[in-house]
Amino acid sequence: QAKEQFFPILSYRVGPYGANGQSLFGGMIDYLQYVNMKGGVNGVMMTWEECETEYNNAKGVECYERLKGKAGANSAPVFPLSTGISYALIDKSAADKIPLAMVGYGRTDAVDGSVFPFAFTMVGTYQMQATAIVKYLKDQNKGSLAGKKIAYMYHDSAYGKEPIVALEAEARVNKFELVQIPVAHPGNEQGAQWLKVRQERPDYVIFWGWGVMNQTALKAAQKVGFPREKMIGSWWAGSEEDTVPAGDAAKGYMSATWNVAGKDVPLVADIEKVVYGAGKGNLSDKGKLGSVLYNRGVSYGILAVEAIRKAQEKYGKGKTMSGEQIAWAMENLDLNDAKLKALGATGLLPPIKTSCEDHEGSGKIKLQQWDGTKWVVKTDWIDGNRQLVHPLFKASAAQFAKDKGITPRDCKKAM
Amino acid sequence: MLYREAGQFKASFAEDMQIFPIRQDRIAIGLLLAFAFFGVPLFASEYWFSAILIPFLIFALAALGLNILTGYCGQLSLGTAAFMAVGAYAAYNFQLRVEGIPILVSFVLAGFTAAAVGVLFGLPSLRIKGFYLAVATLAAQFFIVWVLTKFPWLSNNSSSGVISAQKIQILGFSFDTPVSKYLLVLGIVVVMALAAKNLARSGTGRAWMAVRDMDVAAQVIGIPLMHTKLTAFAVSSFYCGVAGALYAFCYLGSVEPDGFNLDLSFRILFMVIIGGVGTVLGSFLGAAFILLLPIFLDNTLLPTAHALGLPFSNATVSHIQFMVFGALIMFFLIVEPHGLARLWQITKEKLRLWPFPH
Amino acid sequence: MQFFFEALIGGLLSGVMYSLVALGFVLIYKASGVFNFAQGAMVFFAALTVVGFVGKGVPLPIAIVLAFGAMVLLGLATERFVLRKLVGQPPISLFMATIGLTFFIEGLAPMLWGDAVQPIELGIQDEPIPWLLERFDIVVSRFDLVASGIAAALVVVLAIFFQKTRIGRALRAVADDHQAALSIGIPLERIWAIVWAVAGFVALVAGLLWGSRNGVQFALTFTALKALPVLVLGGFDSVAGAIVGGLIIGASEKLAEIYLPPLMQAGFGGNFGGIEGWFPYVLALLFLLVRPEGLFGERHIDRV
Amino acid sequence: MSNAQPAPATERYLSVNNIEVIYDHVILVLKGVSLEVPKGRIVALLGANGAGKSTTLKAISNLLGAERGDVTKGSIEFAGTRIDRLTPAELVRRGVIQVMEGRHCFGHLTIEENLLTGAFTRNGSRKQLADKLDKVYTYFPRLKQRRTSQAGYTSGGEQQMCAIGRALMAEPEMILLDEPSMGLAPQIVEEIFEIVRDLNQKEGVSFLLAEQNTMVALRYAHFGYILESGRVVMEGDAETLRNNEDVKEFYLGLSSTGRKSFRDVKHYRRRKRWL
Amino acid sequence: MRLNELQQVGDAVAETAGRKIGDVILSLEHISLAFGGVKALTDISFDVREGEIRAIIGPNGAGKSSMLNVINGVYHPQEGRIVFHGRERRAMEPHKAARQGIARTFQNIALFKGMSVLDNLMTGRVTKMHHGLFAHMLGFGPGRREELAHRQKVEEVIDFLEIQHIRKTPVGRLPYGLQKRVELGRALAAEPSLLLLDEPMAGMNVEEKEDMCRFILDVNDQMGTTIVLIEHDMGVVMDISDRVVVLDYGKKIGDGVPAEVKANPDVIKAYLGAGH
Ligand SMILES: Nc1ncnc2c1ncn2[C@@H]1O[C@H](COP(=O)(O)OP(=O)(O)OP(=O)(O)O)[C@@H](O)[C@H]1O
Ligand SMILES: Nc1ncnc2c1ncn2[C@@H]1O[C@H](COP(=O)(O)OP(=O)(O)OP(=O)(O)O)[C@@H](O)[C@H]1O
Ligand SMILES: [Mg+2]
Ligand SMILES: [Mg+2]
Repeated sequence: QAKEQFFPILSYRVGPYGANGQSLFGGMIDYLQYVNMKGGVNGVMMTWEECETEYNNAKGVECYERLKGKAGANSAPVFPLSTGISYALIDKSAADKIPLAMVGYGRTDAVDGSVFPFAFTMVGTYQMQATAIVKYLKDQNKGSLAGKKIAYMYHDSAYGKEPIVALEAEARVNKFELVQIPVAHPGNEQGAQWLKVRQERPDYVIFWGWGVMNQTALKAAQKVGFPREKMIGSWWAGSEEDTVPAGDAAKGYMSATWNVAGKDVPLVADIEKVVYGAGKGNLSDKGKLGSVLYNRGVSYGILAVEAIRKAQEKYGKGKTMSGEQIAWAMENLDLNDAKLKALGATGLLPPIKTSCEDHEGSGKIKLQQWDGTKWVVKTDWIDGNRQLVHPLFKASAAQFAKDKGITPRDCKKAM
Repeated sequence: MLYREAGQFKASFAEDMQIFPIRQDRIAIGLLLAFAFFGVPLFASEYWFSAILIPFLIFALAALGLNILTGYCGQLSLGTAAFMAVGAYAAYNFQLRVEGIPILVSFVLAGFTAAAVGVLFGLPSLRIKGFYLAVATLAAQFFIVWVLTKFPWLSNNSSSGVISAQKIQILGFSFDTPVSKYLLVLGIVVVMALAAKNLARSGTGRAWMAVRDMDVAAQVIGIPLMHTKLTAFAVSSFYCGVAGALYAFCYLGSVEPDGFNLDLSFRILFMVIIGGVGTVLGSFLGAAFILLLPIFLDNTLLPTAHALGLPFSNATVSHIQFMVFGALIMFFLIVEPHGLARLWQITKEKLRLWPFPH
Repeated sequence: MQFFFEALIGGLLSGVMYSLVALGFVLIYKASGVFNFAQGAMVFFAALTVVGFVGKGVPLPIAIVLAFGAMVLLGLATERFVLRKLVGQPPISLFMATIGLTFFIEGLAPMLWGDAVQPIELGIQDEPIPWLLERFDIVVSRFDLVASGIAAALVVVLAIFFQKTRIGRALRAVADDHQAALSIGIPLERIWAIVWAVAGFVALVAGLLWGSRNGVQFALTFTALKALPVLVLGGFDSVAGAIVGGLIIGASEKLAEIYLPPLMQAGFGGNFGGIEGWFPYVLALLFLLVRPEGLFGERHIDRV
Repeated sequence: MSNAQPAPATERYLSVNNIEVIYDHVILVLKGVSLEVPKGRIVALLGANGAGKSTTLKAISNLLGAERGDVTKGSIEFAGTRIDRLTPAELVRRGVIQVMEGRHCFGHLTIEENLLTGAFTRNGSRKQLADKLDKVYTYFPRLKQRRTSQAGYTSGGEQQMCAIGRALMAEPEMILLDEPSMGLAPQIVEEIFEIVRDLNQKEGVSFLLAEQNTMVALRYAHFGYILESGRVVMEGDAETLRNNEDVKEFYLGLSSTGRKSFRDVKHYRRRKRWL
Repeated sequence: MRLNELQQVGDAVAETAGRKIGDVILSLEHISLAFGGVKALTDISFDVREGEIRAIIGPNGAGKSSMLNVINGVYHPQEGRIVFHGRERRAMEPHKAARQGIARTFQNIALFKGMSVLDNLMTGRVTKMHHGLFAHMLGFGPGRREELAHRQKVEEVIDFLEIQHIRKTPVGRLPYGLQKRVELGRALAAEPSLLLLDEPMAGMNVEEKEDMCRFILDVNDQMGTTIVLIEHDMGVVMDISDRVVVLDYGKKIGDGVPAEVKANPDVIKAYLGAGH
């Protein structure tokens, strides 16, 4: 009987974000399959089960509870891929001692591991991303944004509102004017917002959209003649799913990303060869291989599998790890360049080193541009403004601890 | 054979007007309650509590609320989720801002807050009817959710608008396990369901139904339309508000305004329609059906597909689920437009006549 | 001031896009008294079918014809398996059935054609008309103009159809009383099949235009939400209402989104944008308080 | 009194054979009803409230579906073919039309539009349509006055005329008339029955009419059936029925001494002999 | 007209004289009502005395139902005034009219279809019930006791109308005639002082009409309820009413005791037809 590590996968493949889900979860599952085909993690095989959440909080909770039952104590990290669901699961996962991996989304103050031992806002938070984008713009403008006007157009939900604090702080520091333009869910009509852009005539639009809001924005920008080169999207507004439907209107559009698109990453090429070669691929539309979201899914897989590997190093190779053990590993992950290279993932995602104080572990982004057919990476890794952002997390986490009556761990002892 | 009322004579009107006039029904309900309170905690798993039983009860309560408005009073509403949101946020704020307030009091106040908002949005019903009103209630749906996102004070200035429900403590006992939460919710729901049943068979309920069936005639026989409709809005929203508070405190633990979206409103409306418009029982049957059906499909479709060797991807299975769900709703409406409760009633009638067909 | 006009024009034009979807609702409502919630899903289905065929290498015009065929089939099936069995049921049952239908279509469409978000290229550029931009600094999109033209044409044709033709009259009769319509020999089945086919056609047009605007994808179903306030404001059963309602909603919504939040900000502080979600509904509600059957809707007859 | 000709022996025209109707799967309403309408005849279907008259008519015209009713037994034939599975529209095309109890006009359509929809199954020329409309208007001048009013706002009697007129527009051969006199002023009742007779004699239209106003019905009908609790309890030609003691007492309100005053109605009831 | 019929009419009138008919309780003065262009009522005046049975007759569309609607406030006349129990007003509000003791039945039955017969009758007592929401919620206590007390009253009505067997049946399932009776019951349950009946006997056979007449007469006799009645069956009108108003095209063309009205040439021309 081979040892197994069970992944509860809360996926969404139907509904408004179904198209995004196809790529994301396709990538993640393909990677798990790939690991298995390469012999697993020290012989431990990855197994998984999907549960459709439809991006709906209540269904997400139901899925979690159901799959949790199947996982028992030995659950691989859960990726609740929706800010709403991740919020709903924070308490539960802590109680169940199941690591909650919110990679590039979710409750941002969970960066503070002393209050959130089982929640991991890994790789990057929206705030770090926003400040990194500001930094990029600053570089574009010879180091100063003074007197510039930047519009922040966002999905009017938790997702879009998180970065506002950081952007407002940046605006004060860098003396640019910040114009906030919220877009009501789902954002399939943005006439007014772009008229507002016409009225304000900002130098840049930082764009925090999701789903249909993205293509609509690109089309609307074209309609009012706003240059797409001056529009910089978040990493959830920078995938093929967003640009392709906008057609020509997307050309020149920039976006942030923490993972790189394309099949030229050796790992992705290898997955195509190994997994799809054996006919075991998860994607029904192979064209999505190497897309931004697919590669993001692969990155999720890497993070999870590497955490398991790390846990095994400490708690016993070739064994099934418990949720708690994996949580420890996720808190002590060190994916440096060498490791990434060994995985064939150089350049796919930034190096990551997490700790109890810092579940984020990176906070770096690249900027990419849509050339009409594909995303082209434009920059090297750009760091967010940690000094500005991380204290915000600390304060917010402290507040949470107070509300919930949690006594924060002492991170010094957490090792 | 067992289900007969023959031989049960009613000697007084009081007996005839009992909440469950047939003895077998009374026994069945008693057993059911006993089972729910004492039996279920013995062998249900945590999954059952957190993912099925608790949401079932909460949704049933919300459906009951909507049923009061739509089923009994005939005012179609698509804004249920928003009233739940009001309840959730109100309960949170009462807990947050009033020192030492007992949680149950918070729930009741949350209900009242929702009722007040409900009355406000019920005012147009005095002039607007039918689908026009339904669309008008969408105004409530969108507006309330917007207000909750836009006034940070309501979510204690959380940058995201998300609130995390406080701990539940009653008389020093804290309800933090799924079982205890289940019992709390069950208790509240049972009390409120009984109250609803009482209301429905009282003068208030009759006034509602009269307005539903024919408002001009109702007015002519002396039922004041305004008062009647507004009480329906108030009571309905009260129920939804409490359901919303329970949703936040006993089910999800943390909620965001967007969670109370139109989809949720529709789900609850489904429960009412599929369960049976204008019946208390229907709210429960409907909630069970709408909640369990997708879970059931989830658990059966994929294994079935695999067992049959069909090359279905997960996505396809999800799509089929959508289709089956939609088809079943249509199917039920066709088979019995009056919902599961009516099916149940017909079954009972047949049972009573059994073995004769008519 | 110039900006105000730009906003106004933009609003009016996008309002026409709402009308287009609302029109589908009106058709079915007028013809059967059914509030067809599935209209949004039909828009999605139609557009997806077009893109699906295009993706299989079928030229666009043929794909459109094929998609129309598919819509007719869908209409026939709906009539055959759902509506026919619900004759004489209260409107709310029929309404719920169409919600069921919505789910069904939302599952069926991507199952047939995949979930990928795809563009439709109709060959009409959605860019500012240059000379307007240069001369007056006003942005008016050519695409919007074309869309309005199409919508206007549809409205005229449908209005004539309903008021002047035998079938149109029969349709209105059916909406009033199913059973009586049956009793005088109006074949409900056929009538409904026709209406659903026409509604399918309207959905197809709406799907093409909206799809080429925002890409063809699941979110097209949300267009229904934009159409509802238009519908109540204009009156459920008025073709003209759909267009006037669309114009009013479109224009006021844009203007409100631009001019209201600053006012609210001044009043309460904070950031109050994003009112588009509710504003049309509240506006429609206010209108209804004055005219409970919408601007052009037929008065509800209740006599004793 | 009756100036109807004696019925010649005609072929079987409309015949209902032993039908049973159940509503809502449980409520058995017709318990085996058989009746016949020979061609060119007026047949009255009499009976107390709830006897099942309307149900019988709806079973014939196949309108039960909309009320969740079902014909579970028996057969219905018209002009030699079974019609129990035909759609109402097909029946109308074949000439069988029902005027429903309770008027059922299309409230939002004008009176004239109501009438025009009646001609839906007959695609004649514009001229023919106008002629038919004229004919109906000569039968019901009141309708002509109200032709542009929405039917929902006309009085009960006007709606009744509208409903009958609407059926006439379909050029039927066989009309199932359900309570045509209900709510009509006495003068109009006479008028309507005169119209019925006219249509019958001049155009050979057959009628099956369910009527409470037995007095009038038996004056115009050739033949009658009496329905009680879903069963035919008595049948015979109009003359016979009119002279039956029970019919006299219960349906015509005549006692042995002639018509009794409604003021003097006794507080007891005699059992009907046929029960 | 047959001789013995005339005889009976005469008897009825004579009998009327012996009954206790009191003062005018309702008087309508110069009422005019129009809907857009349609004049439903033009300058109509008449009165109703306490304890009498007052019939309104007239051809279809004459404005009879509209008249009732004016009396209990469903329609508000453009001109004229209404004096009820000495209080003068321009128009009534329906639910206030109900509280002042006006109850009615409708031409097209307006029962609450989704409710049982019993519940329909109970709604008739709404104006007499005082407990509110919270008392009702409990299911015991004063709300319940009130409910029981009223149930008692309603059962009396049920017994009176002989509809015990259908007490729990949803009214939608009842045949037409019984629905009419239930509707009468709902009006009676309110113990009105003025009862408006809009064609209570339409669609009934003679036997049922006889029953209905008996109920109406009993209500009138035993409870002293004043009744305003619209009816097309001349036999009924002539037999049971004390005075008759005749409307035609919204105008009053006759008013008086039945025999008088019946002989009025205008009435014969407009309404009765030559056959009578
Ligand atoms: N839709 C229905 N559902 C249930 N029962 C019904 C329905 N329609 C009629 N019934 C029942 O069927 C029986 C016969 O009704 P039907 O309408 O045929 O009587 P009728 O002879 O026409 O009476 P009336 O003279 O009052 O019109 C009645 O007892 C009635 O309650
Ligand atoms: N709400 C309304 N809107 C428009 N017209 C109306 C309305 N109510 C009644 N009318 C019109 O007023 C006139 C009188 O109607 P009413 O119903 O009072 O007649 P009626 O005497 O009761 O006739 P019937 O004996 O046929 O019932 C009719 O011509 C009718 O069309
Ligand atoms: Mg009948
Ligand atoms: Mg009338």
